[in-house]
Amino acid sequence: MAVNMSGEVILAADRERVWAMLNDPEVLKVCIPGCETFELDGENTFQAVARVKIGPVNARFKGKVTLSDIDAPNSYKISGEGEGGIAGFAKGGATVRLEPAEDGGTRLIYDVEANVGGKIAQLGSRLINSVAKKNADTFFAKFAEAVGGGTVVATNVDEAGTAAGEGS
Amino acid sequence: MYAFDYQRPSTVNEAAALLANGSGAKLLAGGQTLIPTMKQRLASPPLVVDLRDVAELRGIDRTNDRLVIGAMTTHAQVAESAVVASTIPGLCNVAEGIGDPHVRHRGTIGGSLANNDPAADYPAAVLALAATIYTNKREIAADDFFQGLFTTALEEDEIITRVSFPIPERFGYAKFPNPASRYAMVGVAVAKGPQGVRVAVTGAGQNGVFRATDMEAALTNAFTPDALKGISVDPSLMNSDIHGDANYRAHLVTVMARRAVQAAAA
Amino acid sequence: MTSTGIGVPVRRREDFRFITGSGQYVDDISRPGQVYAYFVRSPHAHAIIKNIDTSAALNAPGVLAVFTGKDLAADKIGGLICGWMIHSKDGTPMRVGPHPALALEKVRYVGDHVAVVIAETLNQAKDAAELVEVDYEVLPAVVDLARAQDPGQPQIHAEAPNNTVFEWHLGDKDAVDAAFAKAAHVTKLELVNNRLIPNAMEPRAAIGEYDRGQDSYTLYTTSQNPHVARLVLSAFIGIAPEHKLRVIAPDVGGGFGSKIFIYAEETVCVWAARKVGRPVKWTAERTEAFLADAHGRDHLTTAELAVDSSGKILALRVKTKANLGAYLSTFASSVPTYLYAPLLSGQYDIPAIYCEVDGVYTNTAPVDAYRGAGRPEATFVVERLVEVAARELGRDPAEFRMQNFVKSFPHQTPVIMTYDAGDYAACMKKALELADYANFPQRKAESERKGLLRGIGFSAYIEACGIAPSRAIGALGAGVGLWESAEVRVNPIGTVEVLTGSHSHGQGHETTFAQLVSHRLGIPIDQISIIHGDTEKVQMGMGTYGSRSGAVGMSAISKALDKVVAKATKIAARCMEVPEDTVDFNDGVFSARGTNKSMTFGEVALQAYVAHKFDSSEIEPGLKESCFYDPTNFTFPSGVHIAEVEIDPETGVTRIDRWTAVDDFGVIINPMIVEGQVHGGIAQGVGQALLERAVYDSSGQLLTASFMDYCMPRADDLPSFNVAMTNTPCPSNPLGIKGCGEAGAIAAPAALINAITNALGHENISMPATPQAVWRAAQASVRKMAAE
Amino acid sequence: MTQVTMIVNGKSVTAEVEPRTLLVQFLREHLRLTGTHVGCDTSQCGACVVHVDGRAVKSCTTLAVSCDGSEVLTIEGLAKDGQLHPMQEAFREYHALQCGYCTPGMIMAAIDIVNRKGTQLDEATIREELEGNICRCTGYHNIVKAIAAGAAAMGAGEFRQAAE
Repeated sequence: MAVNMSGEVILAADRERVWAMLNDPEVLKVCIPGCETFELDGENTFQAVARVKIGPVNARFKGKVTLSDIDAPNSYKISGEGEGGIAGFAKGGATVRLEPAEDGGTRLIYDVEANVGGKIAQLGSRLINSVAKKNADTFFAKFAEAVGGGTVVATNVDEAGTAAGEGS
Repeated sequence: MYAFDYQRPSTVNEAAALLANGSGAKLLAGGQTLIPTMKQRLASPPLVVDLRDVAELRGIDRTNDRLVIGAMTTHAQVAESAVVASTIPGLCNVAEGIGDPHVRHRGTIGGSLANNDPAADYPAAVLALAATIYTNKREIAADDFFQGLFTTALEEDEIITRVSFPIPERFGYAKFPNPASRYAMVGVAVAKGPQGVRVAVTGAGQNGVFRATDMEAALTNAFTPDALKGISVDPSLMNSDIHGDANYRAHLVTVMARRAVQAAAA
Repeated sequence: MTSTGIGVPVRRREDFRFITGSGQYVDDISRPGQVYAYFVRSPHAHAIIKNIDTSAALNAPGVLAVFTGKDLAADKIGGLICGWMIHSKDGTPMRVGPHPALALEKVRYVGDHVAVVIAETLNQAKDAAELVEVDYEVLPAVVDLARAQDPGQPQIHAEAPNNTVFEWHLGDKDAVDAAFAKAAHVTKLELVNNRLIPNAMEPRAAIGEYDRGQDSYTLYTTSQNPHVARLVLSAFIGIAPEHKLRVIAPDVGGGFGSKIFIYAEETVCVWAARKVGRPVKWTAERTEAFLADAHGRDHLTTAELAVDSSGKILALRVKTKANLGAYLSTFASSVPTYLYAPLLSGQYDIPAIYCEVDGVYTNTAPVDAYRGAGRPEATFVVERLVEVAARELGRDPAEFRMQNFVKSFPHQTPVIMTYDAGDYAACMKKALELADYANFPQRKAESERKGLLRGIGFSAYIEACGIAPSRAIGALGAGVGLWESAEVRVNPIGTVEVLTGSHSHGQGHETTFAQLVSHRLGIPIDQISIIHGDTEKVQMGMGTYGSRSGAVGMSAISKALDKVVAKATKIAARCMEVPEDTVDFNDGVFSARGTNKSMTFGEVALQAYVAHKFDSSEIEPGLKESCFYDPTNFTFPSGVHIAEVEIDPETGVTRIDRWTAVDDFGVIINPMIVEGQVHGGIAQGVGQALLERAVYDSSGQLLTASFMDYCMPRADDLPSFNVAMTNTPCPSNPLGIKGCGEAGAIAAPAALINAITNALGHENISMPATPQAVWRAAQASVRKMAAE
Repeated sequence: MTQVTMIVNGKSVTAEVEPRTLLVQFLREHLRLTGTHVGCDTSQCGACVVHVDGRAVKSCTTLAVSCDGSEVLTIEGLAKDGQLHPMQEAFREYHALQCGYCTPGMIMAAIDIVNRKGTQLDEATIREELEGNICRCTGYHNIVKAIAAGAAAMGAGEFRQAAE
């Protein structure tokens, strides 16, 4: 099931520092909800393991994260795909842009397009938008904390695209 | 299902001991969500701790101005309880609307609250009624207990023992069920009591149960359905899925709130 | 007539075992030494299989084998087939991609079969299935039917460019264009016939077994037509020749079409039984049923109706895209073509009709026949158009229909069918009366006082069932004949066993078929048994679907009974020493006219077997007759359903207040069972109109893969139904029977949507009319009302 | 493996089972009581309904080990001494079943409704109380009538062999 999200965060650090942290596997590991490992695996690629807990559901996703379209310190695209075994899979990407903000801070603007499939889509579609938003909020809250403060300005979930049988 | 070990302790302390040390054990408190999840292999606890024999988790009592319900009390027991009917009759209706008769014979109030499904009925009632959740370690106010989607204040080895409700002047719950699952697509609980007027909404929000403060203010002025005219929740904070989008859910919150007030007045 | 004969609401004989928990469904059967199959399914809608590594799974505890498509191919096991050839407008045959039981190079829908793990226990099979490592290269998926044929879309099968299986048409385009050119009024609608998932309550299941000593196979399977399964598995898939393959369909828990088809799972189980040397059992979990049972409906249609200034319908033009899913299922191609367009004349005298249908591949589960199969889709088109046309013309919808009804029979439509008999106005008048149509305005006003919207809607449907004759359908592309067989075995003491090729999975054949025998032979029903569902007992049969068992299956029994009575009459004459033409047979007694001689049926049966009293060079001993009955025409049940709804505009919730159904099924064997069929059909039609829909997301993930999200009709979604009948006997079969199994599902959706749109005051609503959809539409109505 | 003892249809049974064994698997596979069916994985359809200690539950959502010491009644235990339970009779009399697959769960649920709501049941109550049982064949029309009649027959007392 496709999820599209976009949002903005104002961070209390300058663009260079934010950029550096966006490229730091240790920082990313701390910020990604449920992340257990996040290790450099090659140029701009990482191996990651994350545990996803949604109520009684408890699944472990293993996969690869890649940074691309790198335009330091302005923007990159972070993409990943993970296999959750019986639970299914998740894949997606986010373009992240940094702009200078007032008081020496940085405005982080992101656009996420994610897809989940397998059992979690088949059985949990009612929760997917909410979980995606919660994970995004958690990530940026932690990231803001890591860079020394910040505020989430907006997180918007677009209506998920459904094709066959759609109607309302 | 994956294989697991099974224990059936008879006291809360024994149960807590089994949960300790990050064992990954899961409590079985009716199992109406846990077992289907395990059947799908989406959960694989190494140990299941069945609370059915823990006598201290049972019972429904009225003490002074409070109604106290043991954590392992089933939805059916609440629905049929003369004590509940004579103190917070609307709570019988909440319990009677959960799942279906067979589910109500197994599912429990403690299990429901610990799971905190964003579409479950009890969280709205407990939050609106400003109940207190007692655990083996402490007591937690409803406002502190619910922390978003499937998240609660409970620690890993913490067990809900009972729920204590201040007896309100009025309480009502109105639910718009998802036509397929019969979970709440929108459920609104409205209470007027010692803590003032409180309105709690389940099923609709992106992050689980929440209080509708604008509605509370309006109902504090006048506890009538009409007081809610023109008051709505922000659609951008509502969930959307194939059954209903955020705008529809936001609209239903107002409709169900009006009906909950009506039910409370009845 | 006996108390258990034709027309009596005899209580069902099969019920005892079901109400005591003694039924034997496939999953209730355990074969000695049986092991369990679990299928590894694709989580992707469209992907290349780069590699499958089964080594870890093979080493897991309890695992006997792990098979992939390559193993089937190595054994020369063929793919699954589609048994109806459709030709496109340009004369070319439909373009069909291969359908291996286990995927070879590619997977094409979520749930597609990639590998099978066979282990000692089901849990072990599931554990090991998680260890099968499949390396997929994920491809973009085609999910949106409206755009699937566009240039540049991903190609699902190389054999079918632009994902187009066929571009078929029926009717006279020029005549239709000419009629539209002179029409006084044209009504045009864009219609979605929503995709449904059949969900018989018993999930599909199979046990394959191989007997090394006899070199023969047995397959227990949830089938509506075990002989067709055997034929396909033998002749096309190549499991074993028919005499070495026994197919048993024991008690089957509902089918609704979904158990007609020959699927991957039973194919693999029966094949694997020999490979592993043990019986192999598979039972679908409900989510597997959602993913991999054939779905139903899923049409996008543009339809136009031309009407002259007097209100006479001149012509109908229809353009439909039909989603066939990722592979062609067993009868997929016939459903949106010959089971659809020939029904577009409805109950109306329409001089010209033209219909175009594109059959389209998408990366979704295969789509095939589901209760009604093409006829609900056709009825929805016709009955929505007619209703809306009446409203646009300011005509009463009932009266507009009656003006245009076919009034004389036989009636040749412009789309193949020759309607043989009916009295459509009689049905309509009876329905109007039962529905208390005259007082609808008062009820509407009463609802409005409560702030509720009330609406009433009609559906005057026709269906064609007992699909036939074989020669004619062969000319239309069918790969099989659609006759039915019966064998009547009379035992020496006069009890009777009837072997039928029909299959009962809820229809009550063990009762109704026995009623026919009881009626004809004048013996009590408890002396009759009906045997079906086993290819070793019944020689050949075509099974049960398309409301054919009464009209075709019972006609075969009737013809066989004619032969039994004829022979028994001869024997009775010899025994009583009277001329044959003086012997009458009534109520189970042979009597010689003008004498006091008589013999009971049982006495004659005994004489047939002892063979002492006749010359066996003239009359063979024994009493057993059979018949293969091929009908001479379809039967045309028809009826009028009237739905009345009340809508809460605040929430969009639709409550069905009344449902009136008046159906003409010709001669009725058991009214209780017929009414039950109508009830069930209506419920499924209501499900389609209000509740049910399969939803795939844009990447081809099925979002409605459990009862948590796929909304099945429940008791509190439905009212009690007011069901009545009219009876014009069918002239084309010996019993005068029409079919009744699908009528409700055919009639209901249009009636309900017509009622809802009537309540809302505009036509802009599609199926399912969920509360959200109705609320949105009601908001528009409320605004409009406020403005007026 | 865990030992479990329960009384099923009046007879005491003891078995060693894996904790993950569901009650329905225990009934169907260990005891060969195949009248209780499985129709879904998500606890909606009710084909698996049995009574545990006098209450209807979904045996597909109940662990066998959780029923240790309990009394279980299944469809096979309803008829006594060859005499059908009045609810079974009513289902046959009112043609409340077609394919029969949901029927055992439906009958067990029906008796549970009577146990809770009494023998005089109106249509609205019956429809509401059937929320946890899905039938795909009958459209519920005759099931509703059968339950009303079966309830009344239970009330008439002639066959008042309590379900439990």
